[in-house]
Amino acid sequence: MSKSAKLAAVLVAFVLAVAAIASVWLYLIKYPQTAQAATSSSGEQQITMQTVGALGYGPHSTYVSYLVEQNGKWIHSTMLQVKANSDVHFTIYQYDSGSPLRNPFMDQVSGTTDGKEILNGQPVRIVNDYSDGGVGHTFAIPSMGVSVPMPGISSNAKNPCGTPAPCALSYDHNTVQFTIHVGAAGTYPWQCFVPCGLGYLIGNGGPMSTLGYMGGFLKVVA
Amino acid sequence: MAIDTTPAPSVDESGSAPLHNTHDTKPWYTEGNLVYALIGAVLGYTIGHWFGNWLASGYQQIQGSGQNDYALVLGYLLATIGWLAGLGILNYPLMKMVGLHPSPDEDDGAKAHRPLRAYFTYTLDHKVVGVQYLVGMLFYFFTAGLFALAIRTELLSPTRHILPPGSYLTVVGEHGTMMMMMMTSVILGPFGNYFIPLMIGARRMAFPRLEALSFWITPAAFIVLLSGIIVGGFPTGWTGYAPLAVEATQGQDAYLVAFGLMGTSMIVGGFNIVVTVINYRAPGMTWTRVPIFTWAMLVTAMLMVLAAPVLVAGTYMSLLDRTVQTALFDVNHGGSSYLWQNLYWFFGHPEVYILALPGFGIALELLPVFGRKPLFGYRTAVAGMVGVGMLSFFVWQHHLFVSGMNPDMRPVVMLTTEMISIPTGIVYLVAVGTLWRAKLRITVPVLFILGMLFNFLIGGISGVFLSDVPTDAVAHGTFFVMAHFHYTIMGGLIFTFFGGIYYWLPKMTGRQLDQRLGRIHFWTLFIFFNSTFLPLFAVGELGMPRRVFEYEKTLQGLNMWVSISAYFIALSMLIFIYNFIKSTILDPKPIIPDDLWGSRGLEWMTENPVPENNFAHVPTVLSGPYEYGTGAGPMAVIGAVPVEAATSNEPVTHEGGS
Amino acid sequence: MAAKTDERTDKQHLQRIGLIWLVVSLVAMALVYFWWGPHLPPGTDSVEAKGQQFDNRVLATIATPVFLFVWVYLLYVLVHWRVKSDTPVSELEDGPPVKGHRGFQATWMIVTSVTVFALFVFGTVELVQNAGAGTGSGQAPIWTPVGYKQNLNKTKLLVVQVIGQQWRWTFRYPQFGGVETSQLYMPSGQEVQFAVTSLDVIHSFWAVNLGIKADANPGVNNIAFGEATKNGLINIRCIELCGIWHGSMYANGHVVSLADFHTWITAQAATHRQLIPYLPPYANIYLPQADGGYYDPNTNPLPPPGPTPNPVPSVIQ
Amino acid sequence: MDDSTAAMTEVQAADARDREIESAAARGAYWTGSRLFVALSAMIFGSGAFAYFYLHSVDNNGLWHPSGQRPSDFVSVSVLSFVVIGAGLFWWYSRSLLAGQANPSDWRVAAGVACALFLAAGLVQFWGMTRTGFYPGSSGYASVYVAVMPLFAVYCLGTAYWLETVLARSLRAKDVLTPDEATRDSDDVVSFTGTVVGAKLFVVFVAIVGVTFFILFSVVK
Repeated sequence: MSKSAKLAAVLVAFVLAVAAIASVWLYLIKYPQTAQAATSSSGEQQITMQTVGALGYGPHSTYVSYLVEQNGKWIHSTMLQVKANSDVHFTIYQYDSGSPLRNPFMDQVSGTTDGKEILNGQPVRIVNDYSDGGVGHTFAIPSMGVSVPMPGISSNAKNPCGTPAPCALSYDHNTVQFTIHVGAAGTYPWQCFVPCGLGYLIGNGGPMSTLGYMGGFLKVVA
Repeated sequence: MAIDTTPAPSVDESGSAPLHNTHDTKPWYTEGNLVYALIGAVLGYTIGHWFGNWLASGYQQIQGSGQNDYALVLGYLLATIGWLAGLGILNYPLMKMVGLHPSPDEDDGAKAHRPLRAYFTYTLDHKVVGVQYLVGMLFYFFTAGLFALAIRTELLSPTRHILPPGSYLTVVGEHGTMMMMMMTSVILGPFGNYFIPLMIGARRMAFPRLEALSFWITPAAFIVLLSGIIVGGFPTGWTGYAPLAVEATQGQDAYLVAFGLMGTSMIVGGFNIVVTVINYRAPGMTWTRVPIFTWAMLVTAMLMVLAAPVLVAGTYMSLLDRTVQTALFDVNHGGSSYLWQNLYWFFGHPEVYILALPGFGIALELLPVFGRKPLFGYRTAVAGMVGVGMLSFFVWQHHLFVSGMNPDMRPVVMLTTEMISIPTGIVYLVAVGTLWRAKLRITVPVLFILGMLFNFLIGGISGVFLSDVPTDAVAHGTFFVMAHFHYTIMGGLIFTFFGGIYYWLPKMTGRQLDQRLGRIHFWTLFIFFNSTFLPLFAVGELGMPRRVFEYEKTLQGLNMWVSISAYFIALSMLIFIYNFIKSTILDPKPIIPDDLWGSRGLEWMTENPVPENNFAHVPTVLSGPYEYGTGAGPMAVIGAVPVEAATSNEPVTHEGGS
Repeated sequence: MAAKTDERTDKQHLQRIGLIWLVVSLVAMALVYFWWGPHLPPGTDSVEAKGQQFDNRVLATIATPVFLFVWVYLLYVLVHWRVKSDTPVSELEDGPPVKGHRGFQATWMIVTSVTVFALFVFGTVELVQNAGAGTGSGQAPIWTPVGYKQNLNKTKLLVVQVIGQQWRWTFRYPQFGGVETSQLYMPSGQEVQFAVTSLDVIHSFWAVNLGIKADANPGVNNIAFGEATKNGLINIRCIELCGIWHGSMYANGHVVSLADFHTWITAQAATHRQLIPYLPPYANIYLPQADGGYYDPNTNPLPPPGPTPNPVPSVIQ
Repeated sequence: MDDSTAAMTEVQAADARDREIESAAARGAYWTGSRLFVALSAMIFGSGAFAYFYLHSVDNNGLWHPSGQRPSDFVSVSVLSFVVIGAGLFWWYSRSLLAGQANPSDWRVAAGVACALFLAAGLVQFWGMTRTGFYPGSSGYASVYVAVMPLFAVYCLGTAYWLETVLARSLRAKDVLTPDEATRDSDDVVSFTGTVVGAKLFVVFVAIVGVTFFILFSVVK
């Protein structure tokens, strides 16, 4: 091979290597789309989410997942953005069923502004994970001390939501509402603490271990 | 990218022609090549995936999780078999079944002038395998290094995340696993395979097919491991602790299959080296004349052969837990999470010495050459290496000091672990003795050896803090541990690996790397290596666990310093890559003398390029390899010598000192 | 540099190296022990941390002359015994053909062996005297502080159960009715018995500034001891990779006075009054049952499903 | 004798020396290699045995070995007897062959039968895995059984393959069974004899593994 041919080969290899590295890097740093909290007329921030037993589309269609409402559309994401030093009001429609908890400590509500959640219109401080339906998921921000259990729908529910997501309000669901106060700006992980990864040992694989399904970040911006 | 580096020999092209005529008459389809290998891999994967789906798609846990581990694992395994079959590796075992016994000469395309394509084939020429390994290992090393840069990029900030947490753990796992599994062969692969036969005066390897197989498994393991990113990543780091590994997503299968494959490669490659060194030493190459590098390779290979089976068994068990739902690591059903830790570290600690001993070997091999002195305390050095090898099987529980397993045994493990510093210290004893009044030429290889002596000292002594239970209580699981083993492995193994490249590449390719760039490479690497890893000891002691994506804000300054230093390490590596490509491909300098460094070693007595059979005839070794200044004649002659000449050539022995 | 002829004798070289090394070492050892030592991690917030700091200090002091020996020697070699690196092969001179030196080798081996053995004895004494030195010591530790009894009802120590789960810590106080909290409170000046266990994968409990580190294994009760000496914050991290949120699996706690601790635990019992009936009976380990509940098969029969009435206990002293 | 003839003889002598050295090395390589292979296989099965004893000793959740879990005795006993008889046959006849006492055709029959027995053992064991009567994850015992026995079956099949290659070689190159002074150092004979020496040891190792795990799984309660 002539010297210029060698040089060309080396350059081509270099370009290919850079392209490969760049594409892997871009793949790795991909986050789910960020959903912004809606601001109500009273100036309160609103986040509306739902949980579904199986997403029904995408690469992991069997995964249980959260969805979040953005501009009236349900998007599959767990990246939430809110303003710092404000109250955020959450409404979560729980379409999934549940079971007794691994650690019943999470039966109780903590970290909300009044220490309670509003479950189907009733304020409650603690839920019974041994009841029919158990607890399906929790919404928890450990670094803020927030933990809100969300009872699952009854195992005898007449009209459970099938796939694919999102589920309409006509299906059986529990509605959980609560308000938390967020402080300084920062990025706070939030998670579900109910081992709900069906088919995984101890239930904590799959959706529990994949960003965008049962855990995400609360981005608090100034 | 293999490089056609060997210039055509001026004579005897015709001499080897008849051999290759028989070679050419074989039907075309029995010859493996890379294209067939790729086709085989794709076919194998497809069949395995289909079969796994057929087998298990109705199972409850697969319908629930939506992931079929059977399909993926079988796909990986059959793809590997297809890859090897496409390369022609299965031809020999199949021919054996019908009673054929092709001798190595008949089906090997090796000759002194090796065309570029020879480097892309399954070959029985240990010189070609050595070069394949060299290029492969460099490629794996730099790939894994890129993951390290990704880790450091994420750790620039304690709370703002560039990588999502799942990706971050995948990157950590890819970096750790790739380095730990591939770099076991970083010296044994290229230099061990290339130089052991030359050093012991053998004209062939004992099992050249196994040797070639050991290399060709590595690309499969590499690709399988990388594919883990696409199939969901894996969260366990390189240690793969169950039950986390059992509950993880499909990327874990990639980790387990890749590590298992690499374990197989280690077994196969080490097996060949052990048998070769034991049996193929030339007449006169007594155990006390075997070069110290060969001793290091022998002990390393022995560790591989005896420790890696436990790894293979462990990954197999973990795969069973993930596929057929055994409960070996599931405490709820009669298993135990300690079982994996035991199996893993029973392999894992010898593996650490698999990664350390080759470095010792190169350091002690090069010091006599450049100090123009005999190796000081040769027998002690050998005893030290063998001692490290044996002790390494008795220390694994120091990884479990805080685990609550066998807590009453901790003093014993503390003793065995600290005892390892005695044979390791011997390396320094020998180096100190050899450097005494040496005529030291500070060439580029020597710079790397001195750098290794500096780094490994820090790595070794920080190890004492980890072997002592009360101080381990602080350091365990933190960046202190991480800094410790980077000092031993990167500071020890990788530094000597580069030293080895600068030293031996002229013999392997007939090209010498640019020495000025080599010096720049060394100094940047040395400075920024220390600047990267020294602060990490402090970071760990101050409370930063390994493998976290969030850390305390007070540690941000140190972490940023470390990250920026790490980028400079990358820059230093770029200098090396540039030098390597420039000096071997773009701007090769004219051929250099056969014995570039003035070494007595038998490997430098071969022609340049090394002919197919290494030596025209089996050499007779007359004296040891390090007889500098003792008045001994050349180390060996090619072919037989009269008996009296062999005995009269005994070197003068000096017991120096006061 | 690169002296043409080396006129000094072996003995002179040895003396020069030895002298440099001795002086530098003595200075450095004093600096390490007296100046740097008191600042070494993990600080002095607990008896265990103090012990670990002392060990760090002693080991660092012993390591200093070893480092310095190699560095001084390498520098000496570079200064005295180097030749030009581009000397042609034909002009190379050989060094003295010394293949070994019994005395030197024997001295080296004896010194390293004695050091290693001394380190082993030192480490063992520190481990045994300090009741496991803050490390997880298994189900039935044999190096224990005064007052420890394996039986929960007989032990005189405050027992805190540390429960790891993916991906958070909770703490139970069995002597106070099994109340479970998300923060760790402990009284200062009191030996505390941490019983560390996990509900799923392997975690590891590290109270950073208290120097307490114990793996949380599923189905295993791993006991560690700690006695905080001053009031303040406790920084707790998970130190064994446990999955995606490992990096953010931390908790915090407080070391408070005994009186404050009693006030706090009473308040917790009141706050969690409603919750306690739902918690499983206190057990050393918690293994899952088909209904999702947890129990220790060795100490408790199968509990009835659903909340069991569990009277709020009176606070013991 | 002119110079070129002298040079010729010198080259021939040197070649002869190379051949002698290298065939001795090859013989040693087979010997060392087979021992090393047994050692590394022992590490693999040792890991299985370690899992057995470790899980037995911790007995987590009381689920080491619920009563009644037992693999089919028919499968276990037949696999064991195939392996032991096959190993015994091959070992005995190979020993005689190497000592120059066995009739080559006797050896061939013995090797063939041993090969068939190992093949049968592997296949029966795999078939047995489909009818163990317990779930893999139902206990520690069941898990270890499901982990170790397929591995053992693979080893049986591997042994059958090895014996088959030896047999095939002895049929194709008949003279390897009866080497004389002239062919003793030939590549063919060295590799054949070396393989037999290795296989002779290996079958005994496989039989020992079979007996050990039979005792662990079917005899020990």
